[in-house]
Amino acid sequence: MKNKRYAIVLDTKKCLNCKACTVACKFENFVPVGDDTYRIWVTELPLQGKFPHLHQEYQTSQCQHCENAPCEKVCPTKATFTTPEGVVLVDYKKCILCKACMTACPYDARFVSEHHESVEKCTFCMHRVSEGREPACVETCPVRVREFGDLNDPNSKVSRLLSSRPYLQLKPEKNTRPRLFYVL
Amino acid sequence: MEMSFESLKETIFAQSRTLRPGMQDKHETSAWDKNRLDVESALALKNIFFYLSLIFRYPTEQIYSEIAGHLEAFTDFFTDYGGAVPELPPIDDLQPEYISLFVNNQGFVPAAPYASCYQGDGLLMSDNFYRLRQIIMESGFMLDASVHELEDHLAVLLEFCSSLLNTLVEKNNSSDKNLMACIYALLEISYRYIEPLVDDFTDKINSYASYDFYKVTGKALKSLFHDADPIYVQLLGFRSNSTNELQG
Amino acid sequence: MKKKLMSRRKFLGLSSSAIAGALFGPNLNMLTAAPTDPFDYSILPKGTREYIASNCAMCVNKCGIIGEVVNGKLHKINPNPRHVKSRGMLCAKGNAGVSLPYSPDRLKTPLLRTGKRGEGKWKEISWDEAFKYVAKNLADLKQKYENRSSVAFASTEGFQEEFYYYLVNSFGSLNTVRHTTLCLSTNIQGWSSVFGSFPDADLANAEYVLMLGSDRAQALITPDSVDFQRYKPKGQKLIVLDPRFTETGAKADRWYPIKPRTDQGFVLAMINVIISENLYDHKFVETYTHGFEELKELVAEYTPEWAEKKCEIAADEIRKTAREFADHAPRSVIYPGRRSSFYSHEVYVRQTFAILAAICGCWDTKGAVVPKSSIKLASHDVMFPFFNLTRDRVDREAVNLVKDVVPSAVQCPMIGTGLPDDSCAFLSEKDGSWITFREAVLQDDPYPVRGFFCFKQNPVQSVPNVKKTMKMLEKMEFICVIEQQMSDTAWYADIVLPHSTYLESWDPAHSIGGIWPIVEMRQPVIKPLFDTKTMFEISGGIIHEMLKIPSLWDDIDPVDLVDFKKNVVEDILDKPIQDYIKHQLVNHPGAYKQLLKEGFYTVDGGRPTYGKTLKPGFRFKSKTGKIELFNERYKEFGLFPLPKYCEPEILPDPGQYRFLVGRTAWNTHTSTQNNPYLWEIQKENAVWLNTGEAKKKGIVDGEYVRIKSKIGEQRIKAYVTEKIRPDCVFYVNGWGRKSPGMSRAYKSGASEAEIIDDVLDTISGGVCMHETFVTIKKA
Amino acid sequence: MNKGKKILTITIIAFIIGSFFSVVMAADNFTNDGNDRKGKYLFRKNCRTCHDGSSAATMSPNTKTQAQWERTFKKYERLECVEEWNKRSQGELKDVYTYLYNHGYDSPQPATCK
Repeated sequence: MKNKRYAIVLDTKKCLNCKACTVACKFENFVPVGDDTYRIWVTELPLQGKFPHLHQEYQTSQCQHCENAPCEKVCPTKATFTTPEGVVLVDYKKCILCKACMTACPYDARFVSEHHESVEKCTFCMHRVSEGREPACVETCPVRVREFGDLNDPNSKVSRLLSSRPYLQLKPEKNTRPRLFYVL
Repeated sequence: MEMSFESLKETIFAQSRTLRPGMQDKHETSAWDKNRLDVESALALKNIFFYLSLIFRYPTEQIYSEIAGHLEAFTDFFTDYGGAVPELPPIDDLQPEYISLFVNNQGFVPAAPYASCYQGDGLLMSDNFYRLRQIIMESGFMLDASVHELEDHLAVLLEFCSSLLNTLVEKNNSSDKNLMACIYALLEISYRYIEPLVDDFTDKINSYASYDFYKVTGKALKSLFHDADPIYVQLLGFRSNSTNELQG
Repeated sequence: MKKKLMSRRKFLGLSSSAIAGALFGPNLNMLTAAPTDPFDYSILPKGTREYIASNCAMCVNKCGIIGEVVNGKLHKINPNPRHVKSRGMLCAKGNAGVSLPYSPDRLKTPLLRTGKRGEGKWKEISWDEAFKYVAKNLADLKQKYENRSSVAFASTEGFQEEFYYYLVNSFGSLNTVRHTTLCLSTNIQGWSSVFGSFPDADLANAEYVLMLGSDRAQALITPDSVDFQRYKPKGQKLIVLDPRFTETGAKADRWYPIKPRTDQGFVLAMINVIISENLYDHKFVETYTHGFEELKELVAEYTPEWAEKKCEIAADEIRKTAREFADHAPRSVIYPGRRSSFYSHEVYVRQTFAILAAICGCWDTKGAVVPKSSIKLASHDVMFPFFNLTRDRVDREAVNLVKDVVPSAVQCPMIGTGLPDDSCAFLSEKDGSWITFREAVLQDDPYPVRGFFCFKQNPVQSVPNVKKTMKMLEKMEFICVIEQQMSDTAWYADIVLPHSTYLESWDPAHSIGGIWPIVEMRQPVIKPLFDTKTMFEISGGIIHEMLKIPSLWDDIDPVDLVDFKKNVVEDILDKPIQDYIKHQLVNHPGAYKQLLKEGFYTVDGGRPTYGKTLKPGFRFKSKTGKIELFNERYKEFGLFPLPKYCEPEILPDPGQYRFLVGRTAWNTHTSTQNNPYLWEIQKENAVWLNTGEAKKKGIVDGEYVRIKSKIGEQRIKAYVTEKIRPDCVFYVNGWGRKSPGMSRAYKSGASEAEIIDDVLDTISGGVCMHETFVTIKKA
Repeated sequence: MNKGKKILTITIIAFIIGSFFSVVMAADNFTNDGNDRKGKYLFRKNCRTCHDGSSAATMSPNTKTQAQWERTFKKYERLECVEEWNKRSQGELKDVYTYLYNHGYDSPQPATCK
């Protein structure tokens, strides 16, 4: 059997800016309250146009689970590693809080966690996924901005979305090859 | 091999945040020589803990009269640690004062008397709560059914410490194997539950209190726990790496 | 250093304190010896993880939740993926519900006021003392005023509210006042005037959605907030009319920044186009409606060109919208929404919406506006005694009150006497009307009201014109508040009774009507943390104490008292609440088990049923039994029977802005601002001000401004934006709190109750929150 | 002047006239100005005991339209349960009528009798 290749596909055009995902993530993953502690976030992109012809979008973002992960490369203790499914994780016990990874990350997706006494970030909720449950942010979203699944399975929702719709990835110039895909 | 006080503390802080597996058996009884217990001091501290426990409970008439009746006996303690002898306001003033500081104020509670609120996200029953419950139960105690409180309420913690000291004294002459467990519990409660609370807690009392009573008693509580190392070293007769403290 | 430590530790030597200890009194221990056999390990973590189904109560939606309880502590609230109403979603508030039971700020024990009102001096009392105290005060008020309605009972919707009414009915007051007139009473009245009921919108199947006055992306309503985006790929078109460019507007195919208070004009012009271009559903109009000719005549003058002048939306756009709406019919929705406490002619606005749906046949069919269905539960058919000393509601008995206190409500020149000026024409008996109720109490007209109960409502913050609410509270001789937290209102109470959170209590089964009707119930997800009770237990406790006071039962038939004790007290309140729930479900075998497992129950897989009102022989709840485009009852009451356009009655002075209020998806009214996880998202509110206007006034984004109405003044941060029309300003509700204790919301931002004028819709009794004008200047 | 109020006045006059005749006309004309609350109590106490679906059809104010209630009360002598009706005074019947009429199916406040 083939390896799984996990990914998240986002249809941010649907996003209501309701922030359900960010709160769900905090409780699920013991992310403390605080403006600097978050694994995922929702940004109001700049308002376009002049009254009354306006346009606005909201963009959810997080760790991009890069196939070519800069954070992993700079980690002196190999605390950051990639699973066979392509999920970039941190071994909290190995982290020495040097923050090199935080500097290296082009997506500002890492923070220092008091709870784990480590630098941490999105894990794709692997503890849930291993039990057959969806990541907390995927599950709680009213409009299902995110879909999570296996790129190696042509019938998975993520594969079908990517084969049927154009998409872009964040900061392609960094050559990070993210596992997050934003469909248009 | 006898453990130093510092390494004992380290062991306690290295404990997992969650439940401890069958704690009694794991403790090395050789870590401490029970003959070194300063019984008189232990009794004194036991009483101070209990008295402070009474102070940080809601002052019902019964509690109030206990507080009032024994205040004089603790003059030295409060003078040394609180900087003054607390002036006890009339019960009709103390009750609202207690509620407005520790139970409910307009929409919030200024100085929540729960250890959990000083850890993690500031909410009740945070990570270490169940560990506390286990420590209490394994020490042979539980909350009385009539008490609608959480185990990490400061008053409960202080009473528990008082009871642990009592056990140490009472069983000192027996060959009870659990004495070391008692010491572990005492130190863990002191250092992992009460001590992290005292600074914030007293700061908040100071900004919201209308009377001096809880300011002074709060300061005494804070100073006492800041002074915990030498007190425990002396009282329990530990070997300490810090000679300065040993002579205390 | 060494010396100091030595001296400070002198207590360790033989000291007086060592002796003192022996003298501590008996029975002082909070801890007791844990029994060794049998040892109750249930309070210790089981080392397991449990998933317990229930329903959310962070707002009114009651979405399906599954509490994830790890080692006895609620770790997370997950959405219930199978829930037919919430469609497996849970919003930020629902997720943040985890912190509700664990908030150190929550009420923990009954508190009795000892100082002056609002001074903040309390003492703890036991529940027994509390019940006695409440019962005695009820008896005293009843004796003193010889009128049971001298005690008023405020509440808001929720599963436990039905037990509050056990208390109300056992005492016999008719003065109940609910949240409805602060929220959607105009909406219910307007739609019902046409269809006889207040419907839902089938946004999951609609092809064309016209949304006016609703921000469904932020003011979340399930399933609507889910459906209007999740099902959009099917080709649904969304047209949003709002003076603000909201998150909903950002999702729209077209957003029209309509001039506030002119929505009716836009829709009237649509009706004009649809009738004049013969685009309406002839068969539907003929079969089901009454008064089409009169309507046709009325709308003849309301051309798109006419409306353009009112709404400031181009006539062509109105025409286009009308044609599209008719083109997609019956899968076109003019969205009823929820809160409609906007303008004094709001009932007519909503009547107009309903008429548009009616003439296009967009009713009770897939993708249209559909009447609510509901699953019938067995009710406890209990008899309460008939009390002789009960007078009619104050807001009904009071005469000419409305004219005296809210004169602006009647100055609607185009309608003439289209709005009543003596009282509310269609006051809902149970809901009452907050504004008239408060006026009547303030004026002692027609009789004094001196007792006030408040269950989970916060009128100090939620009813416009807070000064009057405070005066009303001052008049009270007794105030009892039943709450989870020390709300602004609780702070002024004489006694505060702590209510358990929704995660700790059993709540009765509740039938929730809608296109996808369900039954819900709550079971405890975790054990209660403190000495709190539910309304079921509180009502039972108070009623038991009431029964000990003979004077409370001297104006009834003694036989009734015997029946009451047996049927209400013994058979219901003294029994476990589970018995009550099982009785509710007696006609639905398996429902109780299903509710324990899933938190909700449906019949027929929860599939919608369309068309039951279109079957031959169905009679609409109207005078004629038909869908009334021309309302016969309004005619009978002297109201205008057709939705004649109502010009703004009060116009802003130069330099004034119309004030608008609304919500975000991160807070529920006034109840959640102190939640750390929600506070983190929004730390204060800000007033939206159009960029051009801000420039004129030299106000820059982020600076503090003063916003002033004739009622009051607030200080608030400016949000300078293109997203709002130049003639109005806006901020979200729930901020600028009176409580220093709402530590996070206190003096952060501005309160709307401090500046909104108390204007009344006199048909439904609803408040009108968008009839206030304000000025803004740099702070 | 408000039209609603004018109508109210007319109703009151109508009622005064009505009550003159009521002595003679007995049960023929009920008006809806009795005690609504008392009516609910009497209805639930006396009528609902049978009309709860057990021995007679379930009945609530919203079971009938206002016109139907009017007719029912006009011709209650023909009903099976007329004996029960006769046990009640005219005043009590008026209270019940007021309650049922005011909350009829097509009334402004249709109600079940819960």
